[in-house]
Amino acid sequence: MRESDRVTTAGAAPAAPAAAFDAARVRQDFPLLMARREKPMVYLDSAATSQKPQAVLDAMQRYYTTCNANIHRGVYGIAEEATALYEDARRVVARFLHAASPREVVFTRNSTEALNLVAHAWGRWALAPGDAIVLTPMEHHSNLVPWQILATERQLELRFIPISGEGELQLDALPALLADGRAKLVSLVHISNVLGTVNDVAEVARIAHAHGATVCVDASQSAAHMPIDVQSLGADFVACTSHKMLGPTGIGVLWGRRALLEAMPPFLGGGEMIREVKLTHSTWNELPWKFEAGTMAIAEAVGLGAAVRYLEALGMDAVFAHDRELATLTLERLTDVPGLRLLGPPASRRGGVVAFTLEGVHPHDIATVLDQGGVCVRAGHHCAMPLHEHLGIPASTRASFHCYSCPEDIDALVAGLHRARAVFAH
Amino acid sequence: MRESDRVTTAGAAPAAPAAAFDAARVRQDFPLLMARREKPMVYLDSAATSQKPQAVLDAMQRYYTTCNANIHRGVYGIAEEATALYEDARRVVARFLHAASPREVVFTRNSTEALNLVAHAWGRWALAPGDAIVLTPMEHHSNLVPWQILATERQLELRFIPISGEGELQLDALPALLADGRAKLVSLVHISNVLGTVNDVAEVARIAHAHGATVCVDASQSAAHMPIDVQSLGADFVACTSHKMLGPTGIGVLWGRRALLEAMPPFLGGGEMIREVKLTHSTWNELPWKFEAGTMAIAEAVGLGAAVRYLEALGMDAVFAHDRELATLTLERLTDVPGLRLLGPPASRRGGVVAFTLEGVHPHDIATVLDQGGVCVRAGHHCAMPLHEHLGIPASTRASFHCYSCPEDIDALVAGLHRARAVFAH
Amino acid sequence: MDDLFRETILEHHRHPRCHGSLPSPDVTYEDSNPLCGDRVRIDVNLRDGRIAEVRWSGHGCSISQASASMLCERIEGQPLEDVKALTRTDICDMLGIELGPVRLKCAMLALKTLKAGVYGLRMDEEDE
Amino acid sequence: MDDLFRETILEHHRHPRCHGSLPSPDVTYEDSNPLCGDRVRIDVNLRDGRIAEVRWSGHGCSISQASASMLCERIEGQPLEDVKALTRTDICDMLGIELGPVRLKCAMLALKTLKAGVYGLRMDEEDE
Ligand SMILES: Cc1ncc(COP(=O)(O)O)c(C=O)c1O
Ligand SMILES: Cc1ncc(COP(=O)(O)O)c(C=O)c1O
Repeated sequence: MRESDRVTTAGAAPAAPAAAFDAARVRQDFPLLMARREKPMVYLDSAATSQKPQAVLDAMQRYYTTCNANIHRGVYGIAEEATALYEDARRVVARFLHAASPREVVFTRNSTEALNLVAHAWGRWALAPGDAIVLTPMEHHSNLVPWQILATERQLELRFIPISGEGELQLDALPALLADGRAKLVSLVHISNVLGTVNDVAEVARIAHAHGATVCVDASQSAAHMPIDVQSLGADFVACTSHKMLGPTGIGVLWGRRALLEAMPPFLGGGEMIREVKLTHSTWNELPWKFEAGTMAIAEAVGLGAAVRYLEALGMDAVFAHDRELATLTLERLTDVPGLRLLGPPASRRGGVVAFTLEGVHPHDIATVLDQGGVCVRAGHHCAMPLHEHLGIPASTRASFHCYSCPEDIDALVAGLHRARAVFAH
Repeated sequence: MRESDRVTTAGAAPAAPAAAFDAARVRQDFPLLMARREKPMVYLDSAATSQKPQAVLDAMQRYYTTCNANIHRGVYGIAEEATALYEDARRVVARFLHAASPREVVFTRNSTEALNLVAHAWGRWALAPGDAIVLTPMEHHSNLVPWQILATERQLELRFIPISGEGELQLDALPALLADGRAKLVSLVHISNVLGTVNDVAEVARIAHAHGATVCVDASQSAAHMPIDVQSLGADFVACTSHKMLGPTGIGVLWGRRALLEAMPPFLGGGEMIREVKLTHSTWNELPWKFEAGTMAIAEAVGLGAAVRYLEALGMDAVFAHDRELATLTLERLTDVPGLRLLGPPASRRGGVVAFTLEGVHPHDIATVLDQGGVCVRAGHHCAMPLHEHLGIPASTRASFHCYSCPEDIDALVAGLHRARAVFAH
Repeated sequence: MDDLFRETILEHHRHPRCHGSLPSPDVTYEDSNPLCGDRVRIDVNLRDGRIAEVRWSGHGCSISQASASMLCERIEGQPLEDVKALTRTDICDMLGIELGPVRLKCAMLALKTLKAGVYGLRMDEEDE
Repeated sequence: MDDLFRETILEHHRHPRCHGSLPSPDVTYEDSNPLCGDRVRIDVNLRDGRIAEVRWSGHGCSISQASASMLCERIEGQPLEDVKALTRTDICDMLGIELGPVRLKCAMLALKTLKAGVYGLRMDEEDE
């Protein structure tokens, strides 16, 4: 930092570093949020998908209008440009996740496909009947169903780390789950998309590795909202998904340790992932292309690269601090709403996700009343049915934030909840 | 057609109905082709990926700036809009392929994933050790490698329909390949991406079905260039890919017969594809969602829908006639180039793909010389190594067309080939 | 509020008709909406080609529950062929509201359950 | 034409140096570029920590073949540690042209094959 910068910054925000993050200004980069509408748009569903800054839309538009071409095999100008852009996006993502090398970054369709890739390619290769997989009851279906399918096919046992009433992992129970040496994998969510709980993945990885188990992390929520360092997390696989990271739909990321990715067989077969194809057998390409079959989501990779650059410019520490500030405010304000039950831990241990139930009003009805006031929240099981069963509720309502969310959004939420109670008062 | 229209049309193009197709005008819809450049852009690589009309880019931009939201579970306004747009795209694709119902249309990442889906979900369910799969030597790796992987895993035999010197299937040999009743699947390409051959899929399906075999068609090239009627093709599965159909990257389509799709187990596990999830087991959603795991390529589906509408407006008969006209012209013009060997059948039996070799000049070098004149062609094995081995060549150069290709593009190609000969003359 | 929460929907939601179960029903069928977890079970007794008695139970949003209540109230005593002919349009008319594709699934859950139970019928996409 | 087809590349392409094979080489290694099928085999005899003899064969575009020819001509007789130190930059300097990511793989095939054969070295992405 140059001296003059330091002076200016210090002068502008002497006591409150978080004030440097100006969500109202950030918001202006998001055309959907700024569009004129009959009623204002209060978007509180960023955990489902984030909105996209203009820079991301521009990057994709530029790709399509200047150098759209199939990659890796074209020797003409725009094909070289497209290849360079695609591989540059991989390098940007590698830097963002602190991967040891871009070769550890595999593009997939979304987190779900990334986790399925691990289950298919690593799981079918590394696990034998009688082995066990350790999960948690707060997993999104995407980190549950692939393991269930694999468990049925391969006669594996599924074990679950217990969670507390507040929805936090009880890690004292983990060593016992690993003690018999049959558990070869621990796969868990980093930030719960319902409870907002930030799991201590590094501690889980330490315990798991001490027992010889591999560690897979569903970072769908966390990579979009906080700094991720795959090295210090200590994980072996990390999955994340562009559309929650201010990027386009249609692309996700699997990071894996190079040695593991190299040892594993491929997942999908087709163009690009091969070295040499004969009529009846083939050999595989190098990393990461061994896992990228067919024409990949090229424009989407370019868009994801732009999204990651945008997030880096905001600063992931600042994004997370902003999320947590809004979560704190929301938890405070929601205690005023009669009959409201908050799910999950205190704000100091969660990300920008707040789910709750309201006595006598079904979550769908809450969401519908809120929608009538322009407030977008999610209602349902949020792809976490077992967690809801554990909590003893069929569904919940969830408000979630990103860098463009403002305190005014929470005012609108609270007003809407009072309205919902009034409509459904018996 | 109204009387006045008929008169006008008849007056304008009395003897040559194909003249109604004005590629120079179509071209104006494609911003990449119209962009001002130092040297003009002659894009002859549409078999690798097509360019995109403004209407497709606009549809995606509109999605992102007005109603971007996660689908199927959001009850608020923009989530309902996004869901409606996504499912509308499915209906448009179903109409385009003449599917019996939109429920038969599954969105995938690309053709490759669609074919892998069949190999994983249908193949692992329907095939037992000792069964056989019938393919052709002209398959793209994407319709070869998934079956090789499955064959190794399940001890299946791969059989190949022989091809003639001109690169056409010798269908008289097919009954013998099916005679022992062990062949449970015939999977073949509709239009070869190297030879341009249009295979008689309906006849293959007739023979295969008579022997009780299921039929899978790789329509990656054909769906983008000719009318496809899955009913009259008689296939059981059909795969195609958006980025060759004037649509975005990141999305493809698997069409399957409803009864088959219903009987098959799912492929990827995760959100969306489930009905009910318990900790250790789950039940599956209805078609087509059973096969769509995680957040799908929503914006890309919207873009594909717009691309299909654009193609429908051009008329697929007209697009195919235009392709074939250019192929005819190219074959004629290329006979003037000394040392040039054409691959594949006569124009009357092919689509808009022309591949060749030029004595003494490696295809990569041809493509590089052509690129210096602004002409984009593909050089290499075009993801069809076994076909090239069969033809006794390591690689070839390929020119391929779409609705925006013009005779002037072929002039530039021919001029470039003469230049390549001059540069590499010994 | 006016649109989705018409007084009649709220009324059925508060005071559901035909709610409960039948002791030994001729037909019983349960279904759920995989996307939101709404759930409806319908018990039916048939007599002389008519729906003699019908009771429903379940949980979910006001739309899914009011729709079950209105549907059951309407069909009790009706000839089977009339019930078989009910479509999406009838349900929307009954509720008196316009629904997007997501909420429509809530609205249609009861009819879908009824038809699957009574006729083993799968509704095709036009009806959903 | 000037850029990619410099006269020296065409010259090596037409009259490749060190082309062929060695009767019983100390090291022989073959690799291909999966994306385009270019293929190079390199035979090496080592003596006193030097590349005593080197011969190459293969097929592919002028860039991959000229690069093999230039590389072999340059390294014959050189100490192993100098060869080990060769990088992407050296290859580009040798060819005297700027390459995009796709053609770069053609250019690097010979060095990649050589290093894998002689040292069992995998090149990391910085060198490719
Ligand atoms: C005949 C054929 N099959 C399959 C594919 C694979 O398509 P995609 O890469 O979009 O999966 C292609 C195109 O690359 C093709 O031409
Ligand atoms: C915790 C968690 N895991 C996995 C997913 C699945 O992500 P995607 O649908 O993009 O595959 C999500 C989001 O839906 C999530 O919140």
